[in-house]
Amino acid sequence: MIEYFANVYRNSKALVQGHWITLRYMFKPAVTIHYPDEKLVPFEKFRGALLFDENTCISCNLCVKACPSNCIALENATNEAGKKIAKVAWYSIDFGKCNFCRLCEEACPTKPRSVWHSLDYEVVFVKRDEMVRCWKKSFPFVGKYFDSKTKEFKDAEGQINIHDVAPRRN
Amino acid sequence: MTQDELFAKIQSQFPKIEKAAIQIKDYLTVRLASKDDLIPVAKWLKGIGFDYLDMVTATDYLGPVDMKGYIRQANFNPFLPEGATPEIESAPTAGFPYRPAIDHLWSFVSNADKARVMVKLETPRDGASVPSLAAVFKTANWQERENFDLLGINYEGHQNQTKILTPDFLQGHPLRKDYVHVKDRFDE
Amino acid sequence: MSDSALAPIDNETIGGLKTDQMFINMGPQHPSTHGVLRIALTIEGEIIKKAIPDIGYLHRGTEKLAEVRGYHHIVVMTDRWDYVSAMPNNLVYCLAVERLMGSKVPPRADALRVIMCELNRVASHLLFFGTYGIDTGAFTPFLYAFREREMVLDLFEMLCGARLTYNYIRLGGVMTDATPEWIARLKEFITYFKPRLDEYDTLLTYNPIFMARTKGVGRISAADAVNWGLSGPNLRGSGVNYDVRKHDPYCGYENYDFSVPLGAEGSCWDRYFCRVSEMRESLKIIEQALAKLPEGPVMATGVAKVPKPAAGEAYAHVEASRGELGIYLVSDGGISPFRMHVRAPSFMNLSMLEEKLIGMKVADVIAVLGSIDIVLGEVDR
Amino acid sequence: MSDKHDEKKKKPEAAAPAPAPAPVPAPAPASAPAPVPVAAAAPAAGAPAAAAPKPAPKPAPVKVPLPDPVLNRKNGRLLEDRFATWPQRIFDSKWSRPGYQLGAAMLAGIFLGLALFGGLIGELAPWADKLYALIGSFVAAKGLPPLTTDAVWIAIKVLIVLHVILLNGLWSIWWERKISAHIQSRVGPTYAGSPKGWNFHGWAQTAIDGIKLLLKEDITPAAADQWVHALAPAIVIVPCVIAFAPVLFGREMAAASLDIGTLYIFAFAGITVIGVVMAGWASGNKYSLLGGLRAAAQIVSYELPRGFSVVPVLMFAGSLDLSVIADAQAGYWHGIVPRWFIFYPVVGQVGFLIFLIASIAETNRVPFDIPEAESELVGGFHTEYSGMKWSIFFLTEYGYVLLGSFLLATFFLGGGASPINLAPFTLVPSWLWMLGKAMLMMFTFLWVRWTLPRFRVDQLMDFCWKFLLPWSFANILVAGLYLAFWLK
Repeated sequence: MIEYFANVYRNSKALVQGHWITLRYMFKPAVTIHYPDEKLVPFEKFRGALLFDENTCISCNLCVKACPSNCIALENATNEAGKKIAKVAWYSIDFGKCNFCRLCEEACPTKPRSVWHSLDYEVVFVKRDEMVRCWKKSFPFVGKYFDSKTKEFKDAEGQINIHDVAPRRN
Repeated sequence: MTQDELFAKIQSQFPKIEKAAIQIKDYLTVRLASKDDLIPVAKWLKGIGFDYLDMVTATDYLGPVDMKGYIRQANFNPFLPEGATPEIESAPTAGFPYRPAIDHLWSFVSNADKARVMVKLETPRDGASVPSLAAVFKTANWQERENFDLLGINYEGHQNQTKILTPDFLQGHPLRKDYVHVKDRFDE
Repeated sequence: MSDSALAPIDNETIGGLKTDQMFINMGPQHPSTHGVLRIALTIEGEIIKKAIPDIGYLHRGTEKLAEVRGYHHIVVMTDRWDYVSAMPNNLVYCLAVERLMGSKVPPRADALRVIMCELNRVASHLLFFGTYGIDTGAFTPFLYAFREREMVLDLFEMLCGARLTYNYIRLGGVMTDATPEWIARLKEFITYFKPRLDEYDTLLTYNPIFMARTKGVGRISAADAVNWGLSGPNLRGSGVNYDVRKHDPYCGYENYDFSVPLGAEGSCWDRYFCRVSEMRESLKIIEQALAKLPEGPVMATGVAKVPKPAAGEAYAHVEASRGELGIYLVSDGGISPFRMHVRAPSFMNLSMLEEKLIGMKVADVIAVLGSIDIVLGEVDR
Repeated sequence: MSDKHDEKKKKPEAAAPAPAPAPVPAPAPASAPAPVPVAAAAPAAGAPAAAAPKPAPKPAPVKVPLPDPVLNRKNGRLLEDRFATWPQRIFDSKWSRPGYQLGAAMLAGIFLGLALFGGLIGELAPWADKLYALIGSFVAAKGLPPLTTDAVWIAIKVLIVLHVILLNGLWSIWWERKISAHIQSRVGPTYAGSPKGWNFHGWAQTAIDGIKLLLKEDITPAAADQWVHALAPAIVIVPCVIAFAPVLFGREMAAASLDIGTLYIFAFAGITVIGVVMAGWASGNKYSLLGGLRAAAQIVSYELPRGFSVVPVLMFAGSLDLSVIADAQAGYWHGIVPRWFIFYPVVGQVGFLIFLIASIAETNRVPFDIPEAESELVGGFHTEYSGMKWSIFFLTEYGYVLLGSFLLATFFLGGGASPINLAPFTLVPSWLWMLGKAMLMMFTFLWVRWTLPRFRVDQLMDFCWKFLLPWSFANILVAGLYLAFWLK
């Protein structure tokens, strides 16, 4: 009998303590942020969407070899005489395959890096074509995508805020 | 218990067992003479404390993996000609003893002795068949099903030898080196 | 999976009353099968008569893919097995390759590996704690656990740039060195987190309803647990003292002073309690590792860009968050492994469901399934 | 943190001259402001690039040529200090947040305003009498039969009660979401409302959700029994509405004052289970079926302790009429402690707790939500319902929460009596006290729901039959002893 009442008391006490914890947290501020209104800036080492700079690229193919999922492709540029030079003619990254692993960035020998992870975590695509981001001479850092219907290079629509955060680059 | 002591102990009971030519690094690896030894060895090992069957697996030694076993999806790339394939290739290495054989591996662990013994057995590749340990160790049940599914090994006496990981319609056993992907309705 | 699960259900007559059995598909789209697990249940009222787990919905053929990837590339793939705690996956693969190549890792990298793996264990067990709360019907612990897990993920992001698929532990060392700021943050987290664990105990662990739901439910005896090849907290919940960190130490675990929490009777609550206690032990290990963090490089010199280990075989295993994670690696001397086999703890842990669920209630299926803490990415690989 | 940006931009400036792998031209799109204008700037970028082979010994690139990040920030505020979101930082400074103080001030304002409003209006019963007399005079003036007065009056009362239930759905779902969010260190709905700053804590969230539910496709599964499936929500909600007839909203404020009010409420509240079982059976889903079966067993079982826990109250009050029960609790012991039934030693508290627990079980809420049990049965009996049919189940659930809250306030918390025997409190009208007590009870419902895990089916039955029922019997016994020796 005593045991029974002791048991009831113990259980009730445990329940009340649990309620006390939840009640206490109710009067503490929230830890969340209002996402579309407030955005967190990732840490400096964050691996966001890849950016590419054709000005510094020396077309050495190291990133292609470093990529585990084969998502990078590039081609050397040629000069007037038709010989290959250390410039890139075109460069493309298939974000549908990208693992965001930073192996390409680590392999890049140029300074500053020619291919690097930005801090953009809002990598959104509205079309399948948009996943293949292409760079050619005079294309911006974010690249363009090739619309397979109209057969032309376009600015990506899905990429909302890639410039919101200044990317790391060294 | 050091590896040598353990090996001496095993050999005193089963003289036909010998050390494997290629030892798994840092662990005692022994090779069975025939597949009939497997169940007695496993039961004896279980009796002396190796009651934890850690792993049941196997390796196909036919040769370098056949690239036709992979679905090689072409990159969509406006710069490239249509249908350019990824560059990954596999190549044989000179001097490695490729052979039409499947090398089975069982790994037994003794918690009390903090010891581990790897038991190997080589069978011919075609119709590879070894006794099932599912009656001795329940953990062998699913692992043997996995090996049946992926490597096409027949485990004699297994109660429920059915596919476990790959879908029912998949033809062949993917981890065999000569596996070639047969197109099914899910391929583009 | 054969269609044996769909075999006709035999009717039973109990006490002259003709009763029907019912076939229920739990999963692959079910709120608490933790991914794409399907359990084909045959029930009678609320009692399970037959349970057949069906896996493979997430099978990506990692072992096959590894046969045409370079050794460096496979680290990226390892992240995708147990995506809740990817650090030990990286570690076990790197240990296996390092053993194959016979290379040594600098001591600072070893210490960092230990810290990261233990942090990841905390994150993984926090996820378990939260989802187990949801499985048993308590929502609030889930949000509390995620609040704390978020901080661990912040720490990961600060050091290696990713929150889930880290690719941090590399062949021959780790990706980046820990900065003093990071270490300060980690200490701040530890001081913050310790009292939270006590709160969890009050909120869920010793909650009478939770204890009634889990204590004595899904009991696994020590002999059965060993026979089924369970590992990790599932095995230790049954009272078997098998922890790879003690059994076969790696990365210098023998230098840290920690205990292995053991359960008493192998019920769901014991498994749960082992995990919650392991978080405390992990914090202890992290504190010790931080206290004697050696100076020096974090990457061994001379790791080839395209490693070609000599022909041979190696096996490495670590105590991952869900149990003993092992890698069996065969090299033929080429640029990619000849064969890679993953001994996935969740796969072994799941295999016991088939027998264990019989005779339980539908609500207990969730309790047992939640308590063995599977990640389908690892089960199916 | 803003200088961190500049620092990052400056880094390449220092690094660039040293390696200089190729004669890098000064990149042109430095002034490109945003992603869209980048395309416009593209031809400009082409010109210097074409001139690249020329030996142009320009100084190294001045700046990493990225568009100004500020331009794209119109979407939101960037939180650059990641550790600002770490809980220990926030917990340290809980009162320093301006929003926090503002929220507390607003809450205090709302309470004070309500109290003032209530004080101005006073009791509602006289107003109702005036309205009745007005209708009567109107009817008499028009020469209509005298029964019309009562008919119109009843229609008005029915409409009021219906709206109480509907508005309660709006209010309590929003409140539950806010309470659960704050318990879980979140904030809950914040946006719904008006875009121009009137979105006070997402006040319009439930209304908008309701519109969404109305517009949703109403799916009847192919395997379902069409008629029963459609009928079930109606059978669930109608008893709930009917049961509200004798509920006391303040002194002498009930839609119908019934002598058997208590019995009437329990009787009609019990009918809902038929609808739940119908929903479970007719959905053609095995999970629904299990949920329906569990609901039947559970609700029928918990009727008993719920009924028996009120018996001491009925014994003390000597009536089943809710107004009589409420009036029996008027007055104060020694002028301080209110004579509410909850303050009767032991009997009151035990009865209160049993009634609270049984009420939670009757409403299928955690920890007794096994008929829904979303982690086991997906959605239980309402798995296959969508749109408005689904929301009717929830309307009913919250209706019963409100019913339980008002019953708790009436039976145990003294109805409309003030808890403190002092001037400003006793002046507050009874309907406001009633509402306050009911809301407190409703908060308890929500608080319990967001703290506890769920029972298992057999444990739930054990708890009912082996724990609550014996205790409620013992409670009746002790109440009888009180009546015999103390409250003669």
